[in-house]
Amino acid sequence: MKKLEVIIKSFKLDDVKEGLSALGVKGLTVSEVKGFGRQRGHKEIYRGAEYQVDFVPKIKLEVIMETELVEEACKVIQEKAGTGQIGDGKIFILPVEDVIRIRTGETGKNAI
Amino acid sequence: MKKLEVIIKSFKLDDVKEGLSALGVKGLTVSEVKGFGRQRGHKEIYRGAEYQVDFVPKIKLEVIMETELVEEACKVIQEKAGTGQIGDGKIFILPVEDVIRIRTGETGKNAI
Amino acid sequence: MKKLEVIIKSFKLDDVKEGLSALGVKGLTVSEVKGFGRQRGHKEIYRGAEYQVDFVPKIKLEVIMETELVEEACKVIQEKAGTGQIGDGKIFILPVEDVIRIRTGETGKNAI
Amino acid sequence: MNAGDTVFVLVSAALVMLMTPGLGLFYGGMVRNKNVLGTIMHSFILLGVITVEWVLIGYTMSFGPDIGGFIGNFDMFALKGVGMEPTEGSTIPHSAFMIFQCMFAIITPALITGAFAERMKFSAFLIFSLVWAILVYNPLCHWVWGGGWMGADGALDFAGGTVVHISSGAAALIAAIMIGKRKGYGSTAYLPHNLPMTITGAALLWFGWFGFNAGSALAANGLAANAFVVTHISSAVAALTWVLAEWMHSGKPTTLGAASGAVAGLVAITPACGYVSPVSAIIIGGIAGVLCFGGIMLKGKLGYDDSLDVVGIHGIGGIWGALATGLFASVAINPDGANGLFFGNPGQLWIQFVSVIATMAFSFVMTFIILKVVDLIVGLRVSEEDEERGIDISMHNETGYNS
Amino acid sequence: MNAGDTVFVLVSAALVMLMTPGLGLFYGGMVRNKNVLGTIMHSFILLGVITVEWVLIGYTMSFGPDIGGFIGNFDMFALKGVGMEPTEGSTIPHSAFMIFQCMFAIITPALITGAFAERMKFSAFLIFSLVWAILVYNPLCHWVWGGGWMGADGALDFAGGTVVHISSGAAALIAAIMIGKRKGYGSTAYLPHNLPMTITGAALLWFGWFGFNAGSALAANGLAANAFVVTHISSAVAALTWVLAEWMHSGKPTTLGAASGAVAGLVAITPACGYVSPVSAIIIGGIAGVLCFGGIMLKGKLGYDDSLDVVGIHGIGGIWGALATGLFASVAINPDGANGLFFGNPGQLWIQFVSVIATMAFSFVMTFIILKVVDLIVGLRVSEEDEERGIDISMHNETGYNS
Amino acid sequence: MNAGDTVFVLVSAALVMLMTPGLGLFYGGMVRNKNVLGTIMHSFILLGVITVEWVLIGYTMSFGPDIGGFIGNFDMFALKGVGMEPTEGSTIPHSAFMIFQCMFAIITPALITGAFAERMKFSAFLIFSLVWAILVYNPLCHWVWGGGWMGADGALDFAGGTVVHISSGAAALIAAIMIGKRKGYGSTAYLPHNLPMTITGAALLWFGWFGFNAGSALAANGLAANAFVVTHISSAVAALTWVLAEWMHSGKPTTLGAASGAVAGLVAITPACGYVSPVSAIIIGGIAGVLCFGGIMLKGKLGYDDSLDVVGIHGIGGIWGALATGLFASVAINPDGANGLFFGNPGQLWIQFVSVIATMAFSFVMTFIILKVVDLIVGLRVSEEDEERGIDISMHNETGYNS
Ligand SMILES: Nc1ncnc2c1ncn2[C@@H]1O[C@H](COP(=O)(O)OP(=O)(O)O)[C@@H](O)[C@H]1O
Ligand SMILES: Nc1ncnc2c1ncn2[C@@H]1O[C@H](COP(=O)(O)OP(=O)(O)O)[C@@H](O)[C@H]1O
Ligand SMILES: Nc1ncnc2c1ncn2[C@@H]1O[C@H](COP(=O)(O)OP(=O)(O)O)[C@@H](O)[C@H]1O
Repeated sequence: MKKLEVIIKSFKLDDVKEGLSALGVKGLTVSEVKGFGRQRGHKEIYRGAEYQVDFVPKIKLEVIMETELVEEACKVIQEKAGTGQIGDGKIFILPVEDVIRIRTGETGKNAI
Repeated sequence: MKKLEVIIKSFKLDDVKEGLSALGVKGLTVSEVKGFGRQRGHKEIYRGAEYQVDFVPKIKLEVIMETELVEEACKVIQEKAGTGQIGDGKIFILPVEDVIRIRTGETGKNAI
Repeated sequence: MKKLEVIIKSFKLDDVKEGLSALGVKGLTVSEVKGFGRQRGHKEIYRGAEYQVDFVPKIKLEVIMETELVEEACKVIQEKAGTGQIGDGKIFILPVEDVIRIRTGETGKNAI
Repeated sequence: MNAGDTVFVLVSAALVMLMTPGLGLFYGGMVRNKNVLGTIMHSFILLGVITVEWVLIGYTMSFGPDIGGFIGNFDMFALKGVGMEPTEGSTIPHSAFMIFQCMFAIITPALITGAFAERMKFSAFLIFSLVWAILVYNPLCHWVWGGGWMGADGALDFAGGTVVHISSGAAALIAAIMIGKRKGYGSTAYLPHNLPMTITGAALLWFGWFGFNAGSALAANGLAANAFVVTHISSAVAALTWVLAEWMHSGKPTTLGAASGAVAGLVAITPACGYVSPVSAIIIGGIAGVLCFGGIMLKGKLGYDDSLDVVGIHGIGGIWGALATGLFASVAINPDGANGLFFGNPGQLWIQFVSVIATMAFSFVMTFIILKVVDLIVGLRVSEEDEERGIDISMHNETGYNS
Repeated sequence: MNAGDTVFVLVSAALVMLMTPGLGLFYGGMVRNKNVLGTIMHSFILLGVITVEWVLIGYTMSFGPDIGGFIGNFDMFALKGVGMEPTEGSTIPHSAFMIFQCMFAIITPALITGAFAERMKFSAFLIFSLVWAILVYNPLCHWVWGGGWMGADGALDFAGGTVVHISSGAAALIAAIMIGKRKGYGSTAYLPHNLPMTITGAALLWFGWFGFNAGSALAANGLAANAFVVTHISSAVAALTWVLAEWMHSGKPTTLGAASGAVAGLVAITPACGYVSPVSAIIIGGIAGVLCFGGIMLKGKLGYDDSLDVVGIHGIGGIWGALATGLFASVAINPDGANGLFFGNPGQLWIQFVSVIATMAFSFVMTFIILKVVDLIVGLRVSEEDEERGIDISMHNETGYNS
Repeated sequence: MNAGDTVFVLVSAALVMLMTPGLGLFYGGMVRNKNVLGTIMHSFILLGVITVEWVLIGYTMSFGPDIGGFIGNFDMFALKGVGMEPTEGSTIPHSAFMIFQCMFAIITPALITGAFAERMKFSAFLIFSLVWAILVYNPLCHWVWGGGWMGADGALDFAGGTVVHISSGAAALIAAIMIGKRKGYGSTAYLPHNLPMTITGAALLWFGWFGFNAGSALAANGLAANAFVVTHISSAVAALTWVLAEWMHSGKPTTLGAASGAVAGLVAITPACGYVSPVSAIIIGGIAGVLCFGGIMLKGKLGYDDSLDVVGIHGIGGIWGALATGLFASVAINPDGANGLFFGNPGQLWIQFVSVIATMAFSFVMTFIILKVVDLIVGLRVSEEDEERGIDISMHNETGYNS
C-alpha cells in the first residue's frame, strides 16, 4: 500500500479526480495548500506598500492505494494535471503500513 | 514511532481528541480537508444551474506516537469517531523515522 | 529522500522559508493547521457562555529533500522557528519512496 | 398634507425595511457557517411573505374599522381605499402610513426566527410565520394601535414594545421549547461564525431603529426629535452597561456584548420613546443592558435552546420597556400620553403590566397552537442528518462561502 | 422652493448613491474569491468616473436645451447655471435635481459590468464605461426625460426602465457575446464565493431603490408615496415568485433566488411605479419573478456567458416593466400619465413597445461599436494566465482576503 | 419650526451615526484577521461612551454659554433646557441639533483609533478616548461652532475640517509615535484581511457623509443641496486621482486606493462644503486624492507606524481642506461666509492657516499629555504575547470568524 501526495493546480482537481476514479480509486482527500517552488508568486500593493507573496495557492491530494495501482495512477495524474508550465506540481510516494476503515474495522486492502 | 493520519467527521473531533488524550497522547495536529469516498456529496443550485459537489468536509488528524500505542489508539479512534454510517473515515498508519522538538532539540520518543 | 513535516508558529514562516531556501531547498508546501499540545489554547466567551478552545493556529510545512540535506535542514528550522517557548512546534521525518515532477515526468532526485 | 411629514414617514419606512435584512445579518453572523444562508433567508423571505399578507389582509385586519375591540374588518381588503390622500386628521398620504406599518409587520415574525435557528424546516417556518402574522400580529397591532381594547385602556406603546417585542419574545420561548435543542447541545460549541457580520447587522438595526421609533411620531416635530434622541441614548447606554456587566461577570468586554446591549437598549426604549425624557432614557437603557445580559444567562439555567437569545433580549427587554414606560412616562414630554409612576400616576404601571401579561398570554397560547398544527402538517424540524449537514445545503442546496 | 421636497430629493440621491456600492456587493458575492475586488471595483470606480463625466458634460447633454429631440446642447457645461435656485416650476434646488440624476447615470453602466465580470481588462472597462455613458446613456436620458423624442411621443418611464435597465441589459448581451465565455465555461463550476455579501448587496439595492423610484416623483407627495408602496410590493412579490418557481423547477428554494427575484421585481416596477396601483404591482412583480427566472435559464440554452445575469434580470425585467406600464398605467394614479391597455388605452402599449425597441436597438448598435473600438485600442480581455490568477491580482495587485 | 428642516437634520443625524460603524468596517477590513473585532469595537463602543459623555457634559461644554471664548459652561448639564422647541432663530427642535452634533463628537475619537490599531489596550483606549473627547473635542467644537474664539475670528469650517479631521489627524500622529510600532514592523506583512469589508465601510462613510456635510446646513435649502453636490464631487474626483496617482507610481490601480481616495476627498471638502462651488470641488478633491496618496507614503519615510493612515488621510486631507476653504470660498455660494484668496480675499487664507496651526498645536499637546497619563495609569500597549495572539482574543476573548 502506498500513499500518493499530489500537489496540483487548483483548477485541475476535477480532471484528476475523474481520472483516478476511472482507474478504480475509491477515495481521496483534498486540502487547500500554498506552494513555493519554481513558479513565481505575485506582488501585492496596499496603500503604496509592496509585498512579494511567494506562495501560490495549490491543491493537495492524498490518496492511499494498492501498490500495484501506483504506476498507472501516476501516469493518469501526470496526464490530467499537466499543463506543461511550471507550477504543475509533484507527486510524492510514501509507504503506508496499514489502513483501517473506521466504520467497519476492516484493515489492509479491504479498507482502502 | 508511527504517524496516524485519521480522517473523521467534523463533529467527532472533540470526542476523538478526548479519547486520545485519555490514552496519553500529548499532541496532535488538525486540519480541515474535503473527502471523496463512498459517502455522497450534495447538489448545489445557483440561479438554476446545478452543480454536483462530490467532496464532503472532513477533519484530518495527524498524530505521531510510539509504536506501542498505535493499536490501542486505533481502537479508541474507531470507538469515538464511529457512527456506523458511511463517511466515518479512515486511519492510515505511516512509518516515521524521527521526531524533533524544535524548542528543546530533543529527538525520538522524548520529542513526541 | 525524506519528507519533513514541520509544525511551526505562524509568524515564523517567512524566516524558516528563507533559511531553507538559503540551504538550497527549492520547493515547499504550506498549510494552515490547528495544533494541540503543551501550549494552552484560549478561552472564548459569547453571550456569557465560555468555551475552552484547545487548538492553536499553526503552520504546517511539508518539504521533500534529499537525505543528505535533512540534518542541516533540521538545524536551520530549529534555529529559525525557535522562540524557546512552548508551542514552537516539531519536525517529523518520514521516508519517501519516490518523487515525480508532473510537468516533466522526472523522478527521484531530479524531481525534488 | 405636509411634505415634511411625508418625507419623514417614507424615509422612516425605508429605514425600517432595512432593519429586516439587518436582522438577517445580525442573526446570520451568530450561527455556524453551514447555517448562515438559511438564517438570513428567514428574515429576507419574510419581506416577501408578510408584504403580500399585509397588503391583502394584514392592514385591514390591523387598522380596518374595529370589530369588538379585537380586530379590524375587511373593508380595506387589498388596500381598497388606501390611497394617496391623507386620512382625516393625518398629514401624510394614507399609503405612506400603510407601508410604514407594513415594515413593522415584517420584522416581528423575523425576530422570532432567532429562537429556532439552525434546525427549523423551511416549509414549516414559512407556514408558521404567515399564520402567526395573521393570527397573532394583526390582532395585537389592532389592540394597541388600530382602535382595539388595549389602546382604549390607555396602555402606552409608542413604537411597538408589546406589539413587536413582547409578542415575538414570548413566541420565541414557546418555539424554542417546542422545537427542542439543537443537536449536540451541551457538548458542541456553537461559535458565531462571523461576528463582523453580526456587528454590521446591529449597526443597521440601530440605524433603522431611528425610523422605527422616531418615525412612529408620524410627523417631523419635536416629539419625533425626542424619540430619536432617547432611542440613541438608550441604545448607547445599554451597549455600555451590558459590556460592563460582562466585564465584571466573565472578565472580558466583548464586541458581541456591545452589539447585543445596543439592541437590548433599542428594544427597551421602543414603547417608551414617545413619552420619556433623555435622562429617563439613560436609566431605561442602563437597566436594559444589565437585565438582558441576565436574560441571556437564564436560558443556560432553564435549559431551553433559544439559539440567538430572542427571549433574553426581545422578551425581557420588551417587558422592561413596557413597564419602564409605566414608570417614566411624562406628559411634559407628550401631552397625549400619560404620567408614569415616577410622575405621580401609579395606575399607568398597572395598565402597562396588564398589557404585558395580555400580550404574553395571547402570544404564548397562539404560538403553541400554531406550532402544534404546523408540526402535524409538515413537521417542525429538519432530520438529524440534515441538521448535521446544515440547513444551507439541506433546505436550500446552497453554501454560504465558496472559494 | 419647498424644504420637504428638497430633503426628499437629497435623501433620495443619497439612497441611489448607495445602490452603486450595493450593486458592487451584489455582484461581488457572486464571483469567485479571486475576482471579488475587481468586480466590486467595477461599480465603485464608476462613482468617480461618471460623476466627473456627468458634472462636466453628461448633465447638459441629458438635460440641456434640446437639439432636434436627440440630445441636449452644451449650455450647462460644467454645471454652468446649475445653481441653488429652483428652475421654473420646480420646488427643489436645481443642483439637487442634477445630483439626483447623477446617481442614475452612475449605476447604469455599473449594471452592465455583471456581463463581463471575471475577465475584462480594467483599462478597457474604464474606457468602455466612460464612452458608453456619453454616447448611450446621455442621449437615452435626453430622449426620455430631457425633452427628447421618446418622452414627447408619450412613452412612460417613471424612474428609468428604458433609460437604465433596458439600455444596460441590451448592452450586457452584446458585451457578453463579444468578450466571450469565461475560461473553463462548461467544465468549471463558477460558484458564488460569498452569498451573504450578495444578499447584503440586494438589501442595499432594495433600500436605495426607494430613493430611485419614489424620489423620481421629485416631491414628497401622494405620488411619491404610491411609488414607494408599489416598489416595495413588486420587489416582495417577485422575490416570492422567483423562489416558488425555482422550488418547483429545481426542487429547492434558494436565498440567491430570493435576492435575485427581489431585484427583478425592482427592475420591473421602475418604469411603472409612478403610474400603477398596488394591486397592479402585485401582478407586475409576480410575473417579473417568474419571467426573470426564465430569463436566467435562457443563457445556458443560448450559450452566451452573461456572468451575473444582467440580461436575464435587467434586460428581461426592464422590457417586462416597460410593457407592463403600457398595460397597467392608470390616470387614476397619475393624471400626468396615461392609461394603459387594461384601462382602455391600447395605444399606450404600442408606444411602450416602440420605446423598448428603440432603446434596445440603439444600445445594441452603439455598444457593439464602442466595444469594437475599445478592443482595437487596448483589448477587451485579460490574458488567459491573468484570468486564471484572477483579476484581483492581475489587474489590481490585491487579494480580497488575507489572514 | 419647519418640518422639512427637522426631517433633514434628523435623517442627517441618522446618517452620521451610521458612519461610526462604517468606519469600524473601513478600519476592520484593513487589519489582520486576529484583530478585526478589537478594531471594529474601537468604533462601536464609542457610540456608547461618547453619547453618555455628550448628553451629560459634552453638549454644554461645546454649545453652552461661552466662557472666555474657550469653553461652554455647565448650564445645559444633562441636557437641561435642551428640549423639543427650537432655540431662537432656529427652525428645528433644539434636541435635533444636539443629537446631530452628538454624532460628530462620536466619530472624531473613533477616527484616531486607526493610528494605534492592533496593539492598544482596551482599557487604555477607553480612558484615552473619553478624556480626549472632554478635553480636546469639546473645547475645539466650542471654539469653532459654539461661540468660541476661532469662529469669532472668522475661520470657516462648515462641517468639521478642523474640529473633526485635523484634531483627530494630529492626535493620531502623536498616538502612533507614542505607542510605537507594531510587533514585526518592517518584516511582517500587515495585509488587510478583508478588503470587501473595507470598501463596504467606505461606501457607508460616503453615504453618511451626505448627512455630515449637507446636514450641517441645518436646513433643507439650496446651501444644503450645494454642500451635498460638492461633497459627492470631491469624493468622486479624489477616488479617481488617488487611483491614477498610484497607477502611475506603483503600476496598478487598487480598490483600496479608490476607497482611500474617496475618503480623502470627503475629508478635504468637509470644511469647504458650505462655501465652494462644484467646479472648485473638482479641484479640491482632485488635489486631495494626490496629496493624501503622498501623505500615506510619508509614514514609511518618517518611520512611525500609523497603522491605518489616519495622519495621511485625515491629517493631511483636513489641512488641505481647511486651506482650500481659504482659497476657494466664495460669498456667491454662501453670503454668510467669506471670500477666499481666489476670490480676492487673501486674508481668509491666513485665518484658515491660523485655525489649522492652533488646532494642531492644541491637539498635539493635549493628546501627548493625556496619553502620558493613561500610560502611567494602565499602560497603553498590550503585552507582546497578547499582540501576537491578537487583540480579539487577548482583549475580548472572541474571534472574528469560526466555522
Ligand atoms: N521539495 C518540495 N517539497 C514540498 N513541496 C514541493 C517541493 N517542490 C515543489 N513542491 C510543491 O509543488 C509545487 C509546484 O512546484 P514548482 O517548482 O512551482 O513547479 P514545477 O514542479 O512545475 O517546477 C510547489 O508550489 C510546491 O507546493
Ligand atoms: N483511498 C483513500 N485515500 C485517501 N483518503 C480516503 C481514501 N478513502 C477514503 N478516504 C477519506 O475517508 C473519507 C471517508 O470515506 P468514505 O468512503 O466516504 O466512507 P467509509 O470509509 O465509511 O466507507 C473520505 O471522505 C476521504 O476523505
Ligand atoms: N505527537 C504529536 N503529533 C502531532 N502533532 C504534534 C504532536 N505533538 C505536538 N504536535 C504539534 O506541535 C505543536 C506544538 O507542540 P507543543 O506541545 O504545544 O509545544 P512544544 O513542542 O514546544 O512543547 C502542537 O500544537 C501540534 O500541532
